Amino acid sequence: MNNFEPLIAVFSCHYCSYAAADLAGTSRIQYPPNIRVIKVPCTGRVSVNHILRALECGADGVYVAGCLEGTCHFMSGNYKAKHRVQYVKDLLSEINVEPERVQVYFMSAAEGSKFANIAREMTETIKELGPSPLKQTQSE
Amino acid sequence: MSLRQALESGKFVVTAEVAPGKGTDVEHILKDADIIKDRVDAINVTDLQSSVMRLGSMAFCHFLTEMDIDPVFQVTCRDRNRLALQSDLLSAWVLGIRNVLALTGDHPVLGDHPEAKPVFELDSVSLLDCIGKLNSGVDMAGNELKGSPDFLPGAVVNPGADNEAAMDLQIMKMEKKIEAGARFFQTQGVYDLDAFEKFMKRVEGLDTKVLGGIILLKSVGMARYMNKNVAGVFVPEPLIQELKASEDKAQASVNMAVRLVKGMKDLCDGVHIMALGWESKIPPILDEVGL
Amino acid sequence: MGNELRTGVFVCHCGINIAGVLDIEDLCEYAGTLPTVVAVKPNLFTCAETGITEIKKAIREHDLNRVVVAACTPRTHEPIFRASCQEAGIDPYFFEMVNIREHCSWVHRQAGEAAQAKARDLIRMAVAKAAFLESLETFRSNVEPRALVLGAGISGLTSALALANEDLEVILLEKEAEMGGLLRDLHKLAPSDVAATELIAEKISAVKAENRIQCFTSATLEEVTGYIGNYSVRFSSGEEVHTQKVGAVIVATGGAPLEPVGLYNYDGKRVITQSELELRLRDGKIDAKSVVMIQCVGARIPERNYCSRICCMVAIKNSLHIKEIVKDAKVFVLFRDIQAYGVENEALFLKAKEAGVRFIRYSLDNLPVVEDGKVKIYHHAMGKEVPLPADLVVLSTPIVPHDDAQGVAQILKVPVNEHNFFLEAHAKLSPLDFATNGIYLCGNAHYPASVREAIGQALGAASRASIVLSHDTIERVGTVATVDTRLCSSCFACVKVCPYQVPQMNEEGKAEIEPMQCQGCGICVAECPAEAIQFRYVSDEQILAACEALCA
Amino acid sequence: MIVAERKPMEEILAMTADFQRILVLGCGGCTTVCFSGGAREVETLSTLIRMDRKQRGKPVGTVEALTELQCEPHSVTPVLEKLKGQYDVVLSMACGAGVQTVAKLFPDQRVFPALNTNFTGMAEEHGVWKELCLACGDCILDRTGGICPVTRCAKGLLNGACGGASEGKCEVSKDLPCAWQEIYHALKRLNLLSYLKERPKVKAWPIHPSRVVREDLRQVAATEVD
Repeated sequence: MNNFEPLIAVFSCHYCSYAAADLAGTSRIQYPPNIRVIKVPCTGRVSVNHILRALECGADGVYVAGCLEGTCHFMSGNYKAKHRVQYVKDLLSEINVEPERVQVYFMSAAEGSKFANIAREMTETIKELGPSPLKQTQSE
Repeated sequence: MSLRQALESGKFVVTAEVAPGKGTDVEHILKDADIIKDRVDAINVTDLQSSVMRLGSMAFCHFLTEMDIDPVFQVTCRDRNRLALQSDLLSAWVLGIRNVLALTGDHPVLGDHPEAKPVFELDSVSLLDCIGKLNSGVDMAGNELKGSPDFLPGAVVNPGADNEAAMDLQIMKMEKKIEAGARFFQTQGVYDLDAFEKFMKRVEGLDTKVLGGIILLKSVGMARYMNKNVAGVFVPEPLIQELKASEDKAQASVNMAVRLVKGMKDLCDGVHIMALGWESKIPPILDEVGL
Repeated sequence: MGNELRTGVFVCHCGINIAGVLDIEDLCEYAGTLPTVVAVKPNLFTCAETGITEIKKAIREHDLNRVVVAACTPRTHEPIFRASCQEAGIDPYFFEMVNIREHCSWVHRQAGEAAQAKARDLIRMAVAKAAFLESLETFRSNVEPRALVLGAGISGLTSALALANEDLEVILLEKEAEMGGLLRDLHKLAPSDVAATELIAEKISAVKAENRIQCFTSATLEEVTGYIGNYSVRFSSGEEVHTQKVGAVIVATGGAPLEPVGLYNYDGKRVITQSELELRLRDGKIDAKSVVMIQCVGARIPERNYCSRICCMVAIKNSLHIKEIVKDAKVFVLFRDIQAYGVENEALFLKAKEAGVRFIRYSLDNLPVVEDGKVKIYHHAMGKEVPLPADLVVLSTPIVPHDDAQGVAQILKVPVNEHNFFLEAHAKLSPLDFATNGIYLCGNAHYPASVREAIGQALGAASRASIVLSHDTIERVGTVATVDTRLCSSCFACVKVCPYQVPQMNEEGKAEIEPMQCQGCGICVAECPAEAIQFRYVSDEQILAACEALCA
Repeated sequence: MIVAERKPMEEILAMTADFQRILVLGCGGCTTVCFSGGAREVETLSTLIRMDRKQRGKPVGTVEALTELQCEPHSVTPVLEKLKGQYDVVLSMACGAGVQTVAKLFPDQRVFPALNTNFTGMAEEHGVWKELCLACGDCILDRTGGICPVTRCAKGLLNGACGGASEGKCEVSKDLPCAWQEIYHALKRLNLLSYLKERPKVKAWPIHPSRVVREDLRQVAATEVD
């Protein structure tokens, strides 16, 4: 388990968190290589089924990274994302998958270091949880 | 003198109320009834009050008739459809019960079997209609009865409704109940005589008798509980303080009741005293007001 | 060949930016093993002339119909590659970019094989997604070269004139019987000392002389339908009702100072507002020997928690005017904080202090008390209450939106904030735009503004509007949501969740999204319970394909 | 519309535990509109079932399909016929009527309900549905200001308020307005308070299951016409 390197899918909005990830890059801020970003125009585009499918297809964790509250380029997309993520957490609890595997974060385009910190934080969280229960039985 | 005769005589009528318990033990409640037997015109027996499953009203009313007490059979619409209600009414009559108080009843969710199916096929008004039909010798379906009752139907009204809409609705419904045959009303517990006077002004001229409800206030906690949880009952703060300051709570409660009965003598046709186990306090109250 | 997918993958070294960390040869080899991939090429710099040429060449040689470039961020380079695809004859939207620089080589420099694995994963996800890319339609519509300006105060007049100067027609609506707004009742403007009435009279006559501007007074906006370039507007002016077509709308409806009813014994005689003081100053009717001004009256309190921003400068300016008229007058300004931003305002503040205007701070828990002939105030420095003589008390009240602001907002379908000020699309990115394209805002309608700020915003809003109005047609690439009406269950969810109120039910009772209005956020797409709304730019299939390709 | 909500996953998973191929069958009618059984919910539920079975080491196949109206036989039959042989059990995301329609049309097929059907109501706001109609078969809304006491009064009273309301709220819950006070206000606004004095007939309860028949619409056999 110590060698477990989680695979984490990130739904990132074009205007804020994807830009923050770019800024982390240009600033050469190092963070764990466990995340895989899927770009969306707005986190409001991310549906419950997208998150579930990422988990079903092997992600140990998923997070949605949108604009800071009150600054969504599309006004309310990040709030939608927040509520949908909460809904997914509830669904996961119902099938005994740790709801902590799914998170939502908010950041501005100027927060490259925050993007890196969140990638670190999420990687740690999922490392502590261990591999997705959907994978564990497969490998048995 | 029966309740009917008492009401017709024009005297100031006094009724009381007892509640059967959960189980078959009836002794101590019959004792309570015995204490007030000679001081009241009739005693109501509640019908699973607060929707808590208990011994039924009809059986207990029957015991009272055997003690020469005129019982008021309380009937709610909560848990019987029209078949059961009519049948129970006929049964009550043959057991010697002559007075019926028609109520809608509390919702089962308030009681100790909250998942019970609420019936409410009839409501207080249509139940009064139904009693009228039975009195006239037919059932609700229009079939003739072989032998029919002659109940004295009564109803309740809540003079403490907390807003204009609720008050208007209470009074409109009271009028409907009179139309449907209610001959007397017992009210929810009253503590504020001014408010009660206003209520009586509004129902002035209605062809019925009103017995003001008096609930003996046993403690400050009970007052606060009723203010918070019992619709239409409001114990004004000065009364609560009076009770709080008194050393002999029971005596203070009696004093309050005496004031209320005295006040009601000028406002309505009688009182309905709900002693909640303090039946022994009823005679001193009546002594004090000379009833 | 038919519909067979033929994907070309181009992996960029970006000099040593990528190649210094990642093994490009390995990535190319890996990309070659992926389904649909028929051509793979490494480039030293894909975005350089040589790289672009190689992409175009490969498209032709291998008959590619999908192009994936693994390089830097699409936020800067995507347009270049899309254009290259188009030049080589394939749809520019059949292009997908993988960010292995900002998101990989630059941030995982010590990660070794893990970084390499991530780059492989990202390329695999992009190739999978590319299979579902779709061609996008471009929508076009004509533009009515005419603007609607709401409000003929300083902001609206300025906007209208600026647009007319661009040779654009303007319809200017004023709800009052006369144009001019708040400036009609002001004295002199700081720091220029220009008389407000002169300034506004000049603007009004210029507008009246301008035949490209049609002015309507006593006007009420009744209905606005349509979208950027094509709004249909219905309004009344007096008894007449007009319908006009416009291409853009500028909201310059302004605000008004709060009337301090019930505050500090306000009576309009001995206790007046700054606006009432301005009138007296203008008419020279000031003889008070001792004046106390109270700031933040009805502002920065729980129920109106904003700072009106301009009142401090108004008080400072007016205290100097009083000093000019009544030489030995004592002026006290009771304040909570002073808002005197900018070089000139700061200078004026110092000038007032030098002129002997006394500034005394008060706090919310120790409010000044206005009594007959005096104001009592707790003086923090002295630690006690002091009485100030007051022949005249002047209350500085905040600018508040007009009562009808919300009504106008509803007609235009634009948002207002908690205080009913109009809300811009983005405080920094689009401060003069509404979220709805083609509608702009300026002046007090947005937030209390000085005359100078209002003019600046008005010119800016006019400039924003003229960008739209100076084109004959307006184009919109199809990065928009579309409804498959066969699937629509008429549940109204899209109508309810769209932040721009774009989806509408059509006459058949099915949802319809006007492409010229859709902003392309995808919120309705992810909400629609019937999955009847498609978003071809970022379709469910694309996102799910990327998810499914997370693991090899 | 008919409002339903998904059953707890535990119940659905237990029902379907012994099956290897599940047809998750949505409905394009009411349950799409109330967000419990449309295409999106079908996908969500299918994914959740697959995820659960995967982590239990008992993978399952799901087939996702949608009937336009599951309470209409003509809408159901072709969908199920087309998918014949691809599933062992039907997990219906329609209301109880839809589930029973499938069960009646395919009597040899196991059909399970994925939803609990709650009531007939309206979308009070996006994401909130409210019960409004009990389908009693004897509508009196014309006399009650458009507010149904049979449904919205906890006791279904027809003759006005009981004495149990406090501060305008029903005795059963502080979140529930007293329907009769609402009726009072509605009638007052319409200047029709006199309606409250009427004494409606005691409701005649229909025999369940009830039927509605329009003879003019029925397909009459040609021989009968002759």
